[in-house]
Amino acid sequence: MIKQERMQVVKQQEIAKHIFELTVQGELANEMAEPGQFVHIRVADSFEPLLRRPISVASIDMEASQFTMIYRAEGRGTGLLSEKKAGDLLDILGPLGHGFPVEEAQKKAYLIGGGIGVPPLYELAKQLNERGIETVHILGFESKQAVFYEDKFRELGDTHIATVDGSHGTQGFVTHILNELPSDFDTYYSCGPTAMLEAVQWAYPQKKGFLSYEQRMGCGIGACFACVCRTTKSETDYIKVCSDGPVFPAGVVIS
Amino acid sequence: MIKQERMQVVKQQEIAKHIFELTVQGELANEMAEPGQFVHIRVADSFEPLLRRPISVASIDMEASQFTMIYRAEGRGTGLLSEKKAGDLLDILGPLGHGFPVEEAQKKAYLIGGGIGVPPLYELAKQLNERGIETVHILGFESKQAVFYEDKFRELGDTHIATVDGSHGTQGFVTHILNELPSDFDTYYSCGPTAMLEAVQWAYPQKKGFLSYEQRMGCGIGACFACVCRTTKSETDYIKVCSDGPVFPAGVVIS
Amino acid sequence: MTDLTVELPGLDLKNPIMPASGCFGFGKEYAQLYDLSQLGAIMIKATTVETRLGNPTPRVAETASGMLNAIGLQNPGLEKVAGQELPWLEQYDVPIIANVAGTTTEDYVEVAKAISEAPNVHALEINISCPNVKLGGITFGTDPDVARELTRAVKEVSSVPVYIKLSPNVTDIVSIAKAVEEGGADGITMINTLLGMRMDTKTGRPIIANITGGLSGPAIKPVALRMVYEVSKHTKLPIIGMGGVTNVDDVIDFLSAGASAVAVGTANFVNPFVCPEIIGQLPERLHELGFDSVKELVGRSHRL
Amino acid sequence: MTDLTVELPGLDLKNPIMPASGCFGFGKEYAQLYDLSQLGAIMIKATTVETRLGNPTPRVAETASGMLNAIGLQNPGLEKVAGQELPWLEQYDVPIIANVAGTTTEDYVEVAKAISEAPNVHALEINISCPNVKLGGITFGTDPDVARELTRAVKEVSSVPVYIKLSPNVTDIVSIAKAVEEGGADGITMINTLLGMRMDTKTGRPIIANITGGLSGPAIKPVALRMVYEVSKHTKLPIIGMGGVTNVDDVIDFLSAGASAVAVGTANFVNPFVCPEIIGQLPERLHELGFDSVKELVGRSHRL
Ligand SMILES: Cc1cc2nc3c(=O)[nH]c(=O)nc-3n(C[C@H](O)[C@H](O)[C@H](O)COP(=O)(O)OP(=O)(O)OC[C@H]3O[C@@H](n4cnc5c(N)ncnc54)[C@H](O)[C@@H]3O)c2cc1C
Ligand SMILES: Cc1cc2nc3c(=O)[nH]c(=O)nc-3n(C[C@H](O)[C@H](O)[C@H](O)COP(=O)(O)OP(=O)(O)OC[C@H]3O[C@@H](n4cnc5c(N)ncnc54)[C@H](O)[C@@H]3O)c2cc1C
Ligand SMILES: Cc1cc2nc3c(=O)[nH]c(=O)nc-3n(C[C@H](O)[C@H](O)[C@H](O)COP(=O)(O)O)c2cc1C
Ligand SMILES: Cc1cc2nc3c(=O)[nH]c(=O)nc-3n(C[C@H](O)[C@H](O)[C@H](O)COP(=O)(O)O)c2cc1C
Ligand code: FES
Ligand code: FES
Repeated sequence: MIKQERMQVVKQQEIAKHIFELTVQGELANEMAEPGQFVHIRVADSFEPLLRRPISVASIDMEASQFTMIYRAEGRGTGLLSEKKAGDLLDILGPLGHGFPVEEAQKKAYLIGGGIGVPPLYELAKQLNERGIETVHILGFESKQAVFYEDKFRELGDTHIATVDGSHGTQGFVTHILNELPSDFDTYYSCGPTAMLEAVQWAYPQKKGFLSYEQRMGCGIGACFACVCRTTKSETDYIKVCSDGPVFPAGVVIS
Repeated sequence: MIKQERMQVVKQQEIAKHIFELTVQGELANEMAEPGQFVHIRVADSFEPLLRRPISVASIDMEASQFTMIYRAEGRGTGLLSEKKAGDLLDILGPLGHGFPVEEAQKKAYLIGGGIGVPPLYELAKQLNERGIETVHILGFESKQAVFYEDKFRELGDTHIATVDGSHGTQGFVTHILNELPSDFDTYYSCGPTAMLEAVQWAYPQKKGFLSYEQRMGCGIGACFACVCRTTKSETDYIKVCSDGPVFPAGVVIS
Repeated sequence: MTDLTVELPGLDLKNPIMPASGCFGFGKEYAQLYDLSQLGAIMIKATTVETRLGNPTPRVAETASGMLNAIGLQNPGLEKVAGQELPWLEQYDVPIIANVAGTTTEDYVEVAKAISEAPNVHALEINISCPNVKLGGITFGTDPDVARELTRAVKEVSSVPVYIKLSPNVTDIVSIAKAVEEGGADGITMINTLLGMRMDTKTGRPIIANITGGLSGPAIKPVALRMVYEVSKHTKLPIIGMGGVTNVDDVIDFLSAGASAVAVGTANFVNPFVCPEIIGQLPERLHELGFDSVKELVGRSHRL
Repeated sequence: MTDLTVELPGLDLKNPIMPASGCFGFGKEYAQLYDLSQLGAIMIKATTVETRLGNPTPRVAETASGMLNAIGLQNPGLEKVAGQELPWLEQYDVPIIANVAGTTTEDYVEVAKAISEAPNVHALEINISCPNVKLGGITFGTDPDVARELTRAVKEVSSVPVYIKLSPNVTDIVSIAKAVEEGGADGITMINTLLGMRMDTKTGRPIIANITGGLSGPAIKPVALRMVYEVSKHTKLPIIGMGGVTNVDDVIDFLSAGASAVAVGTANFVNPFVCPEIIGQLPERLHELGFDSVKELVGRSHRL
């Protein structure tokens, strides 16, 4: 069920350049259903900034009623978010949207992420591994300084890193790595820039895939029609990233 | 000289109901010239609230480069101000305006204050006493819960308190106390609600008096013409509370 | 007991609070969060004759204490709204105000006629002020003569009272209000959004794909309040006021300025529980201010 | 080396940044804080024929990311401005843009003629958009014909180029812009404030003694940007843009939208050093964005 709660900040730290890891605690954490869902955060009590910010859930700790997010502090809202300290309260609405369907993977899954699209893949990897699925992680970043969670992913499975400037791992994009890897997986899951999602879809037209999309949002719950995408399923309708997504099966979204 | 500085909060505490005492440190403190001047505070880095808030200086500690303000947290701006903690930085513009002329008192002065008009009289009392002037303090508050600095004023001279509801000191207004006191002073200084300033002027038409006024402000430095009052000195001009005042000799302001 | 009820043409409201059109869809999403029967009314998303896909994305951009939107009247069309959305809403004890949009007078008339016959539609809100479509919308709301004639045409076919939604993007809002009064409007809703723009500073490109968008939220409250005050001074029509309402004091301000009821738009995105929260706080706030009923407060600023 | 200079009719500016009229008095107060010669220009407070006392207080009220003002054109009158304020400003190496206001065309003409002869006045800004006076002001700015004729009359007598300051409180700002272009204006400055209102929630009374006031500050930036974009698209006149500018990125946005220079109003009250700070940051910001001169940036949004 969707809840709005003033959750308590448990921990916040910068884990890569401008990349923050933020853990919060509260009842809302117990509502989390799927990896790939997101929450909508009000970063200040004032009207400026006004709108909530959508941030994906990167890992869930049901026992502690906590979850963790990873985000890049770039604009005004995420900048303010990065100033929150342990003990502060944070107005969070969630969990929102539909995440990655873990039950769709059979044996081996590719998890393909780019930049701040990487975080939701971590909880996904955890849950897939719990189900006995082998996960291979192909993660792309700008540069070495922007890389995070490499070790954590390694603990869960084979992990390949690409950086645009070549300062770490393979130089180039995740697709450069994908080209070198066997296609012996049954399902892929991907989150990252739209161009990356497109490339991944093109690379594996025959495979079952699930992609997580981004759009600028208003309400975050499906009421305002801000976050729509055209879809192959209908000429006369859109799908909403916030409530129909953010995760869609490959081939559904026209971007 | 007027400075704009991010001053450091040294201490903040609630000293009466909704009344906060806030001490800050920085170079700006060394620019303070007269009791009764004020500073213009930006309570948040965001645009909401947008405008600075004018607050009087209640006491100055040149040696420590500190000064103290006392204010009532009522609206949005002062509410946010009351959340600042030791160590926080606060954007302060000041010192602004013309304060109380201490050199005008000869031997004995009445300091007449109402509510949040009381604070600037404290630094005034200190400076007058340093000059060997006897000060008598007549201070009015809403109720017992709103009274502050009574002991501090007592240390400096005879102190009389009135409360509107009679829960402390004399019941009624400062004028009720004034009626009972001898008129053996040469100069009076007053700060408080306009109605009180009016009453005080009426009570002592023959005495030398100085009154501190309030107006809603924009710039705080004399440029925007927001804070004007009509004056007996000219039919074709206003005086500005922020830069010509806030302290004016009795008889100058038409309120 | 504080009396929150409000009687307006066609509308017997439990309380003066309703979500504004376009900020609440057709109610389904918010129904997951609270019981819609608590609301005074619901203004549903604009309905047009045909399905509308609306504008490309990005459709929203944040601004200082406000936001821009250019949804472009996306909606499933009259048939689906009348056949699915409205019947679904019948489970709640709440009057619906149907927001009607179109490109031509005929469009407005067709939607108004059909949708006003739905059992739970108690009033129409004619959107002559949408800034985000190329044809129709705002062009009907900026010329008094056009506004008057459209009002007449809609009034003729509607089986429920008709409220006209005014645009703030005009030199003289009172003249438009008077024109729709002459045209037979039963009430006015105001204001729609102010036309605005935001750039991506890095690229210099407008962020909204449609280039311009409608500005809403706290930033526009002063403009909305001024317009409600002026229109309530110069016409007799009841007003449902909106523009930047986020809390109970904003509601008091709009009622004081002359609105009989108040709609909440953008604030639903910031706090999805804002409407029931305000409704819950109203009795105490009225009491504090010395009022026993919402009605006593209406137009207070004019009587001072 | 980044080139900050801007050439406009009558104005050779060191940089595109200037304080907006009414937010900087006649410069004296800010001169205590920094050297005014740093500024691109100064737009001085509106000047009328006679001394004006302006409106009663309160004259300002805060709103979400904005403020209302109803100063009401208080100023010492033409004689004092020309005899004292302008000569005082001559010590600084900065062109002055004199803001001219009045109740009748004759008033405007009289002030324009006299003040344009002051040696440091390099341009006039004709205020046909003040929302805070009963007569004149905005009434000249809402009707294209009236605006055109006033522009003509002022052009005839002015010895320096004439910029017309437009009001945003109109249905169609492009038609006003075109009218003043026809009237012979050398440029446009925009926008003045949006008409707004704030209530004291407790009493229901408007806070501003004048009841309504002009809304300025970050809240109005989206409206200002949209209008600059539209006017620059449809006229050839150079524009000095303003409305909610508080930082260097706001300046970039206005230039992108089509302004040739930018004025800063309300932000001076929030940060009195805002103008020199922005001027200091401009070269680096331009460099980051890949531009060598301010001029390259002007109208960038239209070319994308
Ligand atoms: C479903 C979803 C999940 C996301 N998960 C993450 C995550 O886990 N980690 C992370 O770092 N980022 C994530 N993002 C992107 C994140 O929402 C934006 O980076 C953030 O909103 C930018 O806010 P800002 O205040 O820093 O930027 P500003 O530029 O100040 O934002 C201005 C406005 O634009 C919106 N906006 C700007 N960029 C984006 C964007 N890329 N996507 C959507 N809205 C945007 C903001 O929400 C805000 O309304 C996610 C986005 C979506 C839609
Ligand atoms: C020269 C001067 C000295 C002052 N010294 C003190 C002091 O020492 N202690 C103290 O408690 N108060 C003092 N005040 C009053 C104080 O400035 C206001 O209480 C404060 O600005 C209210 O801000 P707010 O955000 O709490 O209220 P809000 O109602 O949110 O304020 C909204 C706007 O109105 C203005 N405003 C509201 N009330 C007043 C007021 N009474 N005077 C001026 N502007 C107002 C605010 O500055 C702001 O711009 C002084 C005022 C002036 C002019
Ligand atoms: C995302 C969004 C969509 C809107 N859609 C409509 C609409 O379909 N019909 C309409 O009349 N007004 C529409 N509006 C305008 C609102 O109903 C309201 O008039 C305006 O937003 C001002 O109120 P607010 O400041 O409370 O949001 C929309 C506003 C927003 C923000
Ligand atoms: C206190 C105040 C006084 C103003 N006085 C004038 C004036 O005398 N003449 C004028 O043309 N504009 C005047 N303006 C309008 C500004 O010049 C400017 O157009 C407007 O405030 C928008 O810019 P901003 O948002 O940066 O303040 C005034 C604005 C304010 C806030
Ligand atoms: S953000 Fe409102 S519908 Fe998706
Ligand atoms: S506050 Fe601007 S002149 Fe006094």
